[in-house]
Amino acid sequence: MKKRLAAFSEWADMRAPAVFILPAIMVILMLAIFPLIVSLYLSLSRFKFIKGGFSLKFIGLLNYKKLLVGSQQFHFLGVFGKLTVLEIGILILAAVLLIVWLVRYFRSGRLSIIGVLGRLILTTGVLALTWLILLTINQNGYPGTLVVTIFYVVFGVLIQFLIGLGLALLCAQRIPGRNFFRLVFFFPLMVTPVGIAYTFRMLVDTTIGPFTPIWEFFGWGAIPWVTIPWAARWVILLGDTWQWTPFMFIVLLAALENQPRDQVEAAIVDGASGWQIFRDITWPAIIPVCVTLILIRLIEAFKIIDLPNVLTNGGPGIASESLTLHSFMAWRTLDLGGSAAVAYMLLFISVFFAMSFVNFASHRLKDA
Amino acid sequence: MSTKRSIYQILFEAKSIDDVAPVPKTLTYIILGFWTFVCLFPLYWLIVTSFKIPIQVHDGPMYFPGIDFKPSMHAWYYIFVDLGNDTLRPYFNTIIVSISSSIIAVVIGSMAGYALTRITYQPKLGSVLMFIGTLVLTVISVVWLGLAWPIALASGLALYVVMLTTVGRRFKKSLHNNDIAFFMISQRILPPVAVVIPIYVLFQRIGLLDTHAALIITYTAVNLPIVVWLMRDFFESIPMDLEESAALDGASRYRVFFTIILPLSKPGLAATFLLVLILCWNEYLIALFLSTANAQTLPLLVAAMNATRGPQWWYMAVVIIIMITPVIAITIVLQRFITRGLLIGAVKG
Amino acid sequence: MKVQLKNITKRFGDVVAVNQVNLDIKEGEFLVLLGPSGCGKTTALRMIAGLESIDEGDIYIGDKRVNDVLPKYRDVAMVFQSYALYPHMTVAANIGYPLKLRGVDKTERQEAIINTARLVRLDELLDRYPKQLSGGQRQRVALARAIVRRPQVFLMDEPLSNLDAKLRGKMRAELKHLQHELGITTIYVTHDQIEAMTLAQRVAIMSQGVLQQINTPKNIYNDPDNLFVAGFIGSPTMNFLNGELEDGDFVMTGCRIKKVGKGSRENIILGIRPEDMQIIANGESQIQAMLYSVELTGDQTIVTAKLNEIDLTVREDKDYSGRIDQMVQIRVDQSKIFLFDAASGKRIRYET
Amino acid sequence: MNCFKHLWGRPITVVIIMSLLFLSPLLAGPAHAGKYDGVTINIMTFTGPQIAEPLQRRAPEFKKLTGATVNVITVPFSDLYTKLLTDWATGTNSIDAAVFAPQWMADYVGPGYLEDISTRIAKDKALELDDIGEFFREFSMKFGGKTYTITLDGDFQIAYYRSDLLKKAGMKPPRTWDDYLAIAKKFHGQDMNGDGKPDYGSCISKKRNAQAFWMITSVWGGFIQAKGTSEGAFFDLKTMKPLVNNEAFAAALDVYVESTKYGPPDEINLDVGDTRGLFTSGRCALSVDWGDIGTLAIDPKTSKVQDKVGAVILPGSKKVLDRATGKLIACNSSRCPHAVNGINHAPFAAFGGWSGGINAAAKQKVKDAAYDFFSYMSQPAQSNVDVTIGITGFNPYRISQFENLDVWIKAGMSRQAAEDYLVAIKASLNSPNMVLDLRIPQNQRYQQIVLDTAIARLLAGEITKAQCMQEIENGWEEITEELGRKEQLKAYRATLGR
Repeated sequence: MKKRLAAFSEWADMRAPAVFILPAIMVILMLAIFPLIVSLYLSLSRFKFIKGGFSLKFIGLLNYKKLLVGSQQFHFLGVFGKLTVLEIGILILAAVLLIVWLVRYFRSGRLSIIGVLGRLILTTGVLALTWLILLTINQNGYPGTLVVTIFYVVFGVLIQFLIGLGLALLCAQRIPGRNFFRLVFFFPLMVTPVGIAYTFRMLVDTTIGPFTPIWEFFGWGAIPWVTIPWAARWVILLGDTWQWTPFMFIVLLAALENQPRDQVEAAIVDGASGWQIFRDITWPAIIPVCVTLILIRLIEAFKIIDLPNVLTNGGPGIASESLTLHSFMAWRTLDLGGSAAVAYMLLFISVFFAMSFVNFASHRLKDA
Repeated sequence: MSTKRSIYQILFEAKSIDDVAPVPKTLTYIILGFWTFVCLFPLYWLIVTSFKIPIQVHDGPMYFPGIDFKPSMHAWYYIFVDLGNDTLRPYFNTIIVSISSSIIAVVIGSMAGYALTRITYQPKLGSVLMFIGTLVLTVISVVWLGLAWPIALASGLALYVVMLTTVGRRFKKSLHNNDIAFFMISQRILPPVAVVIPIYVLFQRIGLLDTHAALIITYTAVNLPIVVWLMRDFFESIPMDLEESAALDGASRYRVFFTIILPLSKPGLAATFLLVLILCWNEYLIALFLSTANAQTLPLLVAAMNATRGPQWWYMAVVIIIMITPVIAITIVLQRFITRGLLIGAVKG
Repeated sequence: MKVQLKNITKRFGDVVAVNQVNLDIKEGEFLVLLGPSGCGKTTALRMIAGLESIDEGDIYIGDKRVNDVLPKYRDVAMVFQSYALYPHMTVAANIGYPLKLRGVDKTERQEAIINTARLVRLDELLDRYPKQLSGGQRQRVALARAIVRRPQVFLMDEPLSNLDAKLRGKMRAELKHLQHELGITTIYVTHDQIEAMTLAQRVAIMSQGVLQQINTPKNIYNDPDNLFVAGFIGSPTMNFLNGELEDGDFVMTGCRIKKVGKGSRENIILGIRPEDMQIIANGESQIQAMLYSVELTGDQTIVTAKLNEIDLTVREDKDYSGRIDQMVQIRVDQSKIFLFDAASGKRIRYET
Repeated sequence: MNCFKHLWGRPITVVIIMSLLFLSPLLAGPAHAGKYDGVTINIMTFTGPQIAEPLQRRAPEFKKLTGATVNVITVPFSDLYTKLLTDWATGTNSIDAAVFAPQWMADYVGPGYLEDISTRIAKDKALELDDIGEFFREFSMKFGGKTYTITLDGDFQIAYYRSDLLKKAGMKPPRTWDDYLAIAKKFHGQDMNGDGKPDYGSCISKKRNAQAFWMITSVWGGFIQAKGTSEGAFFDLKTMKPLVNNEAFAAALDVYVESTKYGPPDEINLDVGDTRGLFTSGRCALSVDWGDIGTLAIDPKTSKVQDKVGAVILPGSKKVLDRATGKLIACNSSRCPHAVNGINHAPFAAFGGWSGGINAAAKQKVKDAAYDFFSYMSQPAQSNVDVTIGITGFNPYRISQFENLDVWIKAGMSRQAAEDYLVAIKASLNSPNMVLDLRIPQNQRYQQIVLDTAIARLLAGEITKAQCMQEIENGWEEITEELGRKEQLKAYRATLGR
């Protein structure tokens, strides 16, 4: 018996590599890969309830076609305006810059298939997006959920990062009470996003919100922010920033505090000012953390839904609707195919952004 | 080198290294104070709102209970007494679901993370692709051809095993640990709406809808990538010698992992656990899909306070307050862990 | 530039890291702050650099009181134990950084970098990054970065402690030469007495935040002020015997050494260096002890003998041979004996 | 399937036992000998207090009477429709009955999820079916001629006004939409609640993805439907062409857009909860809403305008759509047979009132119990109390409820207010020209996506009136084509009793 047990334990030990990793792989396969494949199929079909169940009719790329060129184009891509001279100029400038960047890469001689392919995709993607953004945010155009989502992601992440960094730098000073600030600044992350959305809905309301009297005191009156597309988008960003700045803050603060103290002191003795220390010593030291941090936030930011859903329901019109919300609304009316198609487009876009960012950042990192 | 300081220096330069100069100090406190206000005001407003009766909310803002309005406990009474069990049940659900799924995710995730740092895997690219192909085929045969799913699954598995033992041997190109890690992490990119419908169908088929189990499993899957990501780097920072000496003493890999590695990574585990706990605690969309009544969690209760009459601000405020209180309490206790654990993941990730 | 510390004190909470230390460092002097780890020497150095504030007392660099002067106005350069190189800058950029901060223009800077690099023999490595360098090379970069701007004072915090023994010896020589060449006041912190003895013009020994003695290496060795200094300096360490003084003779059980002092006194510690004792075959000996071990280190033999459970270390020449567990006679060179008060640890001196 | 049951049997048992243990305090109660001892009915509705509150309150009473345990499960309003559909369509069937909007019947009845209760209702004396308003009896509860639901709540929209203000100004309550706009314009910017700050002329909930698409339908009803409920207000009855690209619809849009000028600055982000709050706190002169404001206005906890609220049937129009030409023409006796003083009113049964329906796949005993519970809820003894309580969200739908003033006075209304309120309801409820909500399959997509989005974009100024109408027409046509024009037309006609 004992021998058998020993044999078994030896056998088990041999299998350890599989045992360690299989649970994770299985869970992910079952709840990520499998659903993903089903969703792909869903996005290629039309969903319908029939007697006693439902039916899926394969319709090919029709759902995507609808988004890109069909009746949902205004919703997904937006309404196209006419490019002004200035905007054409910007577009050409962007194209030239990208081409220069490409040419430089080709000249560098470090070519690889993936590198070339990746850069070509990046270039086309960036150009297409620039063109789309210019086309839809100009006077006659109107941005769709794609552009709005990109706006949330880019500006949200940027603003949250900058505020987070600023606060972290301030809190890294030797000042009394910094532990208090650290704790308080962490609070917003604790609140459920739905709760945040409703809380902000209450706060920014022009009739019941606490700030209206203050605006009125200054003579600005109640600002009907919700009727102004850009105001609505910024208000949503405000909520997003409130929630996610703490995350940036806490990680950046940890990074700052973890930075080798010697290097900073060496710079101090050498006569560097606070700003010089930050620019020359601290910033290069925390770049890797920043890259990872921004990447994490980038990925999460694309999923923004609760805020636009609750704050404005995507309004005015479709001005503040995000891609996830777009997909969610389609789902709610049981347009499952359409919903899955939007979700898949979102997946492509976030992968594209994440990859481009990683490419771009790793380039920078290697240089350093 | 003059000891006499100019006005500029007096205002903007600290006297000594431990000091902060008056102007930057004032500015720092103004900014930090402002952000404290920004962080706390919404919470304050929630608390104030929870003591208002409807008319006091709709009648324009009132700021100070007892001063510009008479506080009322009606919302608290409604949530705790009138709703009673309908509040407590989601509360218990949330506790059960988030704690168990966090624990499972941390255990499974750290096992995988550990394996990825210490064991070299070289799955053949071909067999992986083949597996996905078989999976696609299986799904198609179920969804499209209407094959019963146990049959499809079994035959798919059989087909894969057969193919692996025959064609599988020829594959050359293999994947590495980093590929596997990246694969796991990339799952985080998936927008929940893209996968939640199939997951719903999946749990419906195995009869787990509206159970804690469904939510626990799903949250585990959603949060695994984060755990793998954070813990992998934590394990990397543990010196190899410890494990090697234990292995020489005759400990199995399991024993090494559970008795040496895990105890050593306590701060990382704590931080990861907390982060995952917070994410589970606050998750809305998946809970919405997978739970009906029994397994309903707190975020749903928050959303539920938006009735056809519009948001019941006062009730909502109460629910949000009782929802964040325990999390904030835990955070206050373990905040230092969070900072450290997060950092190690982020710095090396 | 001379540096003066007047009664400086530094507290970290309840712990007094530096306690009423007075130091007078002359222009161009190479002063070593020596002490075991945690004795406050690094804190004292950081206070001179301005990296720690001063709780009490004053520090003067030149004639200026610098208590309230920020590091950047003190014109000191510091070499850290970890070197504190900037990992994202090349060697050249690292060396040139202090100049860049001072707004030195590019060509001038370049010239200074090259000159300094040549001085520390780094001119081949200017384009490398710190992580591509060996320990000794990194150390030289740190040195070069300190040298490049010709500060008034050098501050060095155990700069050699991360190097292996051989390299340390080499770098020691280079450092000493360099300092001599540049003639810049240097304060050097170390816990290694050999470094201290070889480098310093004067050594200041600290223990538990208190300055124990400051003098030339030779005087410190030959004329320690107290028990701590006596025990800390010298390798193998000084032998200590607890006993009392009876009419000028040192007495303890199993041992009597005549005419070491004057008068009678209890609680005395007698100190004698290993090289000032000798094992003799016959003749007059003061101590009888049991031979415990014999270690040949090459050019000498370290002999340990036991006297009432006290280890006595004697340095013999390399030809010494003796049997373990054998009783030996030890003769003490009476003129090299130090007497200390056991309670205060103070040296008991007699006018001769 | 069997093999999987075997496989999963054990964990499921464990889970069930665990959850039973967990729920045991909820389930335990004193035992009664009753018809339905041991029967548990899972009824789903949206989270209260509205609608759910009376169900929860009456459940113990019902248990005492019959022994059946009623388990009220609530989900957020916006998810109720999909939740029910997915539960029933995927065969989960964890929900035995539901209180939902009869509008969704089209999607529930078609695949056969809902139990036909025609025979039960015919035998049910206690329900006093004849007392229920004709519209509900004949249209709301029925689909394709068969009865599927029991109405628990009377939903149609009426217009509210501040009676004190109008009396002071010597104005009459609005009869046409032009009157409505005129009154709104007059009072907009005046202080109406005595706090010294300007208030608003008209508060209509116009938030997107909420309930705004019912509001616009309320406006256009009077312009488009004139010949009685069965004429329909959404599609042409022959071709299934949307009735949205014509002069009448344009006129309705004009009213809707102009009313925004006299509303709160963020009106397009206000849900009905917000507009109700504003109205009952005295900050609006006019509002269009369901019956809720009437009961809310008498509740001192929510209201500052007790006894200052009047209600009228939805304003109408003197000109209506000529379906042949798409032009607006003046009312005459043939085009507007139900007009009052030349004004065509078409009250809109938006939503249709919360109704109880039963899952066809539930166990027989459970179905019986569920039917009895809904019947119990709807019987006058219970209903007459519930409709007067603001928090229930139940609005009157029985003839006896607006004829018996005492109920309302007892509930706290003044006689005058009760009369005003009930007159409006009576007029609407008795109107043969009630507009029936859209009930064809996937009506959610027609209304919540296409209509709602287009109206929201119009209000936001993203598109012009013409573009808006075109967008609705195209969107509706696309869905109709996708689902099959013939099927949709058939379904549409069926809902209108044709």
